[in-house]
Amino acid sequence: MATKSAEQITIDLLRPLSGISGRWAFAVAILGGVVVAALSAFGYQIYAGLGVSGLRMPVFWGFYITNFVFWIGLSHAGTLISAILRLANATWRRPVTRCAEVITVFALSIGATFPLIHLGRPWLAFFLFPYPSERGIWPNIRSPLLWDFFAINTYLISSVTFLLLPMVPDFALVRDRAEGMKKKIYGVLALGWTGTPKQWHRLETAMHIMAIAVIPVAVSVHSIVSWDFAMAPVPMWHSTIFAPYFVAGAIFSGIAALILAMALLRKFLHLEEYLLPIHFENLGKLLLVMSLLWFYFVFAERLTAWYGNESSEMAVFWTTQHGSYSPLFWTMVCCNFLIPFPILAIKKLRTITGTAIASFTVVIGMWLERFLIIVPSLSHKYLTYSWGTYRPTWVEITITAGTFCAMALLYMIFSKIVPIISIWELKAGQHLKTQAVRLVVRSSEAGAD
Amino acid sequence: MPSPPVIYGLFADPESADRGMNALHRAEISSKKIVVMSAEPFDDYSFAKMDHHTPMPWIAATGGVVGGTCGFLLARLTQVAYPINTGGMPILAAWPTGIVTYELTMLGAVLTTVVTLLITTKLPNWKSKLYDEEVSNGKILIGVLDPSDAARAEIENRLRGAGAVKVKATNPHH
Amino acid sequence: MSHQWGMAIDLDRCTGCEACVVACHAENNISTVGEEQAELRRAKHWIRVERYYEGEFPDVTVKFMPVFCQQCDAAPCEPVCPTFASYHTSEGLNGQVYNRCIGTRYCANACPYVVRYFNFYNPVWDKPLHLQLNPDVSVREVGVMEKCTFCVQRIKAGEIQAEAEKRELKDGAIQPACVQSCPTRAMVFGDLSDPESEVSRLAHSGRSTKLLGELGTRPKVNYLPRDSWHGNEIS
Amino acid sequence: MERRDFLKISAVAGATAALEGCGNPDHQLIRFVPEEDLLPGIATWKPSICTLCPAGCGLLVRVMQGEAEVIRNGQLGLLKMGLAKKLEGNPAHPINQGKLCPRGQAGLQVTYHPDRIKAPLARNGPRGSGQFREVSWDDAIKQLVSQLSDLQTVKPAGGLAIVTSPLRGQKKTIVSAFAAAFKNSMPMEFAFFDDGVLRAANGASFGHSLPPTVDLGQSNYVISFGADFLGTWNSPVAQSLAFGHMRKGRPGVRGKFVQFEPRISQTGASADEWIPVQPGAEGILALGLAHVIIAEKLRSASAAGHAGSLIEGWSQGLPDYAPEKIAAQTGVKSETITRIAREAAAHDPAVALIGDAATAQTNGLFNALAVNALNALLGSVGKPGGVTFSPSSNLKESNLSLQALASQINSGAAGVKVLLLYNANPVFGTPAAWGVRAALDKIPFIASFGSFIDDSSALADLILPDHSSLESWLDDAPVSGSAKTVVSVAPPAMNPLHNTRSMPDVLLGVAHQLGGDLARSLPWKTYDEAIQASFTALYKEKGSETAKDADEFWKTAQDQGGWWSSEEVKAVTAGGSSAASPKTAAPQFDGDPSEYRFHFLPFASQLFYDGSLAHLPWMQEAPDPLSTVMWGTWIEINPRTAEKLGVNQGDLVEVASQHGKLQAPALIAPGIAPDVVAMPVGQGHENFTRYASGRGANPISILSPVSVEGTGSLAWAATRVKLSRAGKGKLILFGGSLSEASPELKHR
Amino acid sequence: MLRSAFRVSHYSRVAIAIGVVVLGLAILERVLPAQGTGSSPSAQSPDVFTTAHRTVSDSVREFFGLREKPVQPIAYTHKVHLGNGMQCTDCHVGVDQGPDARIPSVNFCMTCHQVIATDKPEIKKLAAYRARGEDIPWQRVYGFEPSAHVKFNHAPHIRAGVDCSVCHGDMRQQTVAERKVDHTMGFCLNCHRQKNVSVDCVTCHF
Repeated sequence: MATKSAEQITIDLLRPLSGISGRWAFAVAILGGVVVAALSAFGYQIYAGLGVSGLRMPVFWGFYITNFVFWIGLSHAGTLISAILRLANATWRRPVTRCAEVITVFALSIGATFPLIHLGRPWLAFFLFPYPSERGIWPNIRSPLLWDFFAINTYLISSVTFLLLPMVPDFALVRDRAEGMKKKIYGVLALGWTGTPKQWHRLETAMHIMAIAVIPVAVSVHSIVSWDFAMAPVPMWHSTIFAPYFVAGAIFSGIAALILAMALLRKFLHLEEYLLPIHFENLGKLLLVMSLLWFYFVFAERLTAWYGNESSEMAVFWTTQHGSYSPLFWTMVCCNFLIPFPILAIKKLRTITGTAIASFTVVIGMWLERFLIIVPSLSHKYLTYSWGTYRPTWVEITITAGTFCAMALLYMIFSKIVPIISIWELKAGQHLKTQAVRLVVRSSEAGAD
Repeated sequence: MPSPPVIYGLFADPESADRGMNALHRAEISSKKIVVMSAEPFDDYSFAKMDHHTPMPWIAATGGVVGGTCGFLLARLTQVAYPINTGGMPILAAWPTGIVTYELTMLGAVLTTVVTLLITTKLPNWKSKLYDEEVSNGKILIGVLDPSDAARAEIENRLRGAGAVKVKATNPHH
Repeated sequence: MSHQWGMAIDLDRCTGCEACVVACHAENNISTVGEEQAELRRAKHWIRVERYYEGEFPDVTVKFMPVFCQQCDAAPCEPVCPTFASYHTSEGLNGQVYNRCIGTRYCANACPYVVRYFNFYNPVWDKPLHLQLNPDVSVREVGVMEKCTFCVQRIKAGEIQAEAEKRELKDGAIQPACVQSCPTRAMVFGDLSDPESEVSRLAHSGRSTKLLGELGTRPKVNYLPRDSWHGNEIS
Repeated sequence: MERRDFLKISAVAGATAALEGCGNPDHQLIRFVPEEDLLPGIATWKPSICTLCPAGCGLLVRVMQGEAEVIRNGQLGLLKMGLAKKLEGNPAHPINQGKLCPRGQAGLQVTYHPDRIKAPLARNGPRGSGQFREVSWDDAIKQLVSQLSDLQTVKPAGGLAIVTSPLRGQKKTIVSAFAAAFKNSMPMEFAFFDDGVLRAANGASFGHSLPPTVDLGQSNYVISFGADFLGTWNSPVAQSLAFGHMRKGRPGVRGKFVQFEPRISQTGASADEWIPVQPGAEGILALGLAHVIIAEKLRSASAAGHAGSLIEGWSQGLPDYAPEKIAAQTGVKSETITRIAREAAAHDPAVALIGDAATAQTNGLFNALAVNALNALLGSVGKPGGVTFSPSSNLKESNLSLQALASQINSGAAGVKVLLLYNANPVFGTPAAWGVRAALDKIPFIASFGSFIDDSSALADLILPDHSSLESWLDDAPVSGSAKTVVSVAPPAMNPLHNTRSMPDVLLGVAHQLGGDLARSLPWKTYDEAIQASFTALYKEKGSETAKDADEFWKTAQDQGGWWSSEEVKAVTAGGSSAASPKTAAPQFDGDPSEYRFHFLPFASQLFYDGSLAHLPWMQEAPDPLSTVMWGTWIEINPRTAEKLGVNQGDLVEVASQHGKLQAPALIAPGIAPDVVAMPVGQGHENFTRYASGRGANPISILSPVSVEGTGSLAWAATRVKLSRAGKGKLILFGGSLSEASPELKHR
Repeated sequence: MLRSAFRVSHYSRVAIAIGVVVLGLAILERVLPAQGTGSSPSAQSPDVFTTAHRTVSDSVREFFGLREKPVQPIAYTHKVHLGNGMQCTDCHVGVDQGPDARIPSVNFCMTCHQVIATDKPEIKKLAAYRARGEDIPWQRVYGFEPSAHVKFNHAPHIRAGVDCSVCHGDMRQQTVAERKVDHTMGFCLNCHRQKNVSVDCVTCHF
């Protein structure tokens, strides 16, 4: 990438923070509207009862849990990837990490609300928290839902700090360049960062430690989410493959979301000089690998089920294969493999647009995958007399749409408040480069003598 | 508390900053009194090679152990506090206890890391007057904390000589 | 040794008459949900008579099988409940503590028998139908999971009565509503920990099988399958 | 339904029952002083009688204190009173021995039904407009009395008609005596599923005009010709108990049960062998079995005695009924017939039953006589494990059929000035072709004792709401289900909830106001006096080893729910009337087979019986045992037929007979013959409370007005229909799939 | 420009949020219909019984355990009656036989107060009820919220010799009955643990 002066970088990357375009305001208004609609739908559900959803016997989990798994999965974009890249010290990571970590934080907080939304009595959700009460009753840690509670909170807290720490120097930067009200706010956020060698060094050490800590957490989170299903004796759920299957799927959808987000940022925040084809190229390769891995997992899961030929599992198998759920199933296969694979495999197509398209289909496909894991199994349990079906209602659909809009909304607002690319890291990268050049020059001179 | 009087020079690039640093060293000014500030980390320059030693990893590890212990105790004690049987299983569930312990271990490690960072770097510290916004424009600040009045002039010269773009002195009576 | 309540159902007697179903509604304050909700498959029948056709006309046979909470010893519904709303009582029942239930519906997913029913709305009785409500059974509200309790209120009443009269509970003294109503005496309820009890006798007769026993849930309901006719020799 | 929907949407959870009594008394209803002295939370058990079907099971009612909103002298208030909470079978009662069927269980909801008539109503506006106004009992009775006194004084240009459900005990005595006092009065008992044919046949064959009591428990081989004896026929609970005993009650012995019927009924579902038979061919089949038994000398033809002699060709060994001759006609393979005959003969005691559709064909009487003869041949009459007849008084047959009355009224041949309706819903329960509805419109004054506005009482001028069975005195003398003589009695289990009066009390009251012979023929002030009188008589007749005098006898009877003989009567007095048996063995069907290609088979719904229980939410929401249908009705069609017609599960199908058509969703099930379509009786009320009104269709309405040869009963299984798809329908099933190893489900 | 823009968007969002919340609450409180309230006898009682609260505020109140203080129609004084040597079970019959204790009806009171203290104003009230053929609308003092799903049974506790005052306070000191003891689950559990009786959930909740 063309080495830019530190000043240029600063100016370019702070530009998005200044001013609000009409287009931006309009988008915010639209998205905000949908979010408000979703909130009121949830309010209505609390008031009327869960009956306003399409859930019914025997499908007691539907859209809400689908969204839960989907968003938690999506959250594996950021922290995990950026952590890996940090440890691998991949220099091309520098412009990518922050927008990745942001996805994590928002997707995670959105995903974490769904267990509450889907409760029959959300106002009693506090029963899930281990707090001392005169009842003397504590939550049942045997329940995978409790594991979720601990895992997700850990992951959320670490992700938030992981995102915030490197933001402090940039806050300092904004502080120094703003005045009045804004200066005050960012001054507070900057915690009085001055940039002494000690601060720089401690910060980097901290980031290193957290990068190490956060990877196993991320893995544990989605394994545990998978166990929500695998721990129950339900046909096609009760499977050993689920944990890795879910983690792979999570990273898969995560990368896709990241690419999508980057493509949009690049377009709308004019970051063409910073988010370069190489980034998409590299992430595209990653996505390709995950796509193959995902396909392998689906294949393995289906094959064993089919070969095992256990009647209750076969019922679920066939309903997805060529039964009432097959349209969704084959759409999923297309979205997750048949479409992205060629796009990502062929170098010519692995362009920014290409990867963006592939990512888009993957995001859709992965949502369908979550749905197809949950609903067909529940609707075809052991006793055929109890078989049933499921149709979502407008309430569920609104809330689902609302969460997607919420994601976009948060992202837009965030990118208005914080430099979406870590300025100081980018600069550091820059000067390392110039440094390297200079060393080369020096050595050649030495040779001349 | 009022920040100590200080003399500092602003350097345009790391090389000159390095020279300034050496100059101060030659003036036998103890590195304790020297303060450096920059808008980005310069790990491979001598002037940034200050106090690089930190037990942070160890502290984090200890934090992890503490967190894990809390998790383990939480899981254990809550199970026996009101022994409720589920699925005809033993009251104490080993595997879930493991999960809770594991998660809280990680949480402990992360939180202690953050806390250690804040403490060791004396953040947050909104008071500090010793700062120059030029730093965030890429200038590198090298200064000396409350120098003896005798040394003032010399320090100024040395900084200038080293190629400081600007040399400032904060008034001790401010 | 505390009681271990269990049931035996002789499918050779069961005629699928649904008396148990209505008796259960009457005893346990189960609300009717009305046509629209029934169409959404939200009708609550703690006990249901499953019917399975076999064969093509004219060689058709029909199987009836009353299915309700099997009160498993290794119940999948229990460990998954985050709030202990679903737990294992000292007498081996799968307890359902309504006030602890926050409606995750995880238990209903875990249950292989699909015998847990959810209150999607607050139940409604057109007055004065509510005068029939049994004061010994709590009336569940919206967002709460419910299921067959083996008529725990009758069990408790029986135990308290026996204790008051300082006597042992005798076999058959306690009968859940379904058992009491069953016109063919196909259902037998009793204490499995007492080898002398009728239910133990049937449970240990060669005919006894468990529904989905292969899942290892160790249900406490024993099904004695439909027999076939062998003339007058011992069957 | 909107209101109910709305109320289902209900604010954040938590019951408010406890908020009762919270806060300030001024905001609350007044409370009346309790009339009875009950301990809160403690249940008492009171005997009662189930009045929902002719079986007459004994009940125990669980009564606990509760708080009811009642109206006392015009004011709404709260009253602490004993409320029935649960119905159980009465363990001491010989008929049901502590057991109860689903309908009996649901009887509770009759008492608490929200649409019960709460006070006397007088018509307000045109007939059938359903507009009524509340009137006081005095006014109501005055109105009835004036109408009736006209009948007594005015030279009879018209008479009094009383249409009731089949009655027994003192209720019958009172009604008959009441009717008898009027010059041309026509008391008649009406029920859609009446047992007239069986009574006639049993009278002819055995001299007992009664439904049989079948000792299934002791039987080793049971052959049922279409009788749904485990569901709705005769005395289902007693028969179910016996059935259980037959199957697993006798160590080492398990009887076999064979069911012949064109559509697998709930009873057929429990059979060891279910054999489809052509509708109406049951009698022929029975004689086929008899033929084999006689031909193979397993029994001698003479063993059948009088019952046999009624069948022509019996003494010659029924040459026309050789299995291979009748195989085609009956649709049963000849080897099957032979095998069943041999098995039956080899497993003594063997017994045969016939009922429901088999006796509702044009040749129903023949079928019944044939089965009687078969029973006699098998030697099962009056023997353990066979057929007996409860030694209770033969009941007077109603002298006129409703069909005849209707046609006479419509033709103006008979003038009816006043019609009293009790427990009968003739508008719903008779084929439209009978013209009952039109006849009712011609009657100047109709008074109904119904508790609900149904299709008939909607036409009434005056409604005198009866107590629910739990609120009133009851007596009954069941005619089947036990070999013991049973006379049940029950005092009210709880105080009346509304401003209602028991029908016999009203009649007695009216009688005394009218005075004259009527008053003399009804010496009792109240119904319970009448019952007591009958028990005093019973004591004189039978005596008692426990009770020392009539009063104690009466007391104990009330405590245990009735009186029953200690000894079981098995012997059946031989002989019987030599009524010539009908010649025609083959059934006639209404409708040209080329156009009306399907037999139309209505059947008694396990949950609604004849439709009189369709207003109970529990019955509506309980899934039908076989179809699992809730809140609706259906047409049962064989899969192959459905395929031919291009009908899918749940499609709306139009069923047309020569006398009308109806639409209902299709239920495709394997247990029915391809040329038969079946439909449950019970739904399709125009007018029957919020739960049943306008729900589904009524198969009775399209039936042909043909009657069983040799009796007045309706041959309700003799109609032919044509089918056509009429669009998408709504079928609410509780069961997800038909069979265990089901292919992938076709969702809705 | 930037600053103003920032401010505008920031504050407007906050304002909107607050507005929505306030409006929502107002609607919930006002517009939402009274739900069926079962046997809760209000002058025009609805035609259905449901477990729902009548209003959202009712449910909120119950959620936070705020219960109205009962107002008794007659200032009945336990102190005096017990002082005159009466026993609890004289009026609260059935407490040792079944789940509930009877609250005496007006007739029961009048058996004594035909003659005793007939001149006292409160007793006049009592007589007036009797004259009107009305029972006294005593207000519940104790008792669990139905949403607690507690099926408490007095008899076993009486048999176990638990004194009435343990759960109801010393009525000898009370005039008009008040809720002296807070019947929380902790309260029940303590006693059950001390006497080591079952603390199994279904002992009380079913």
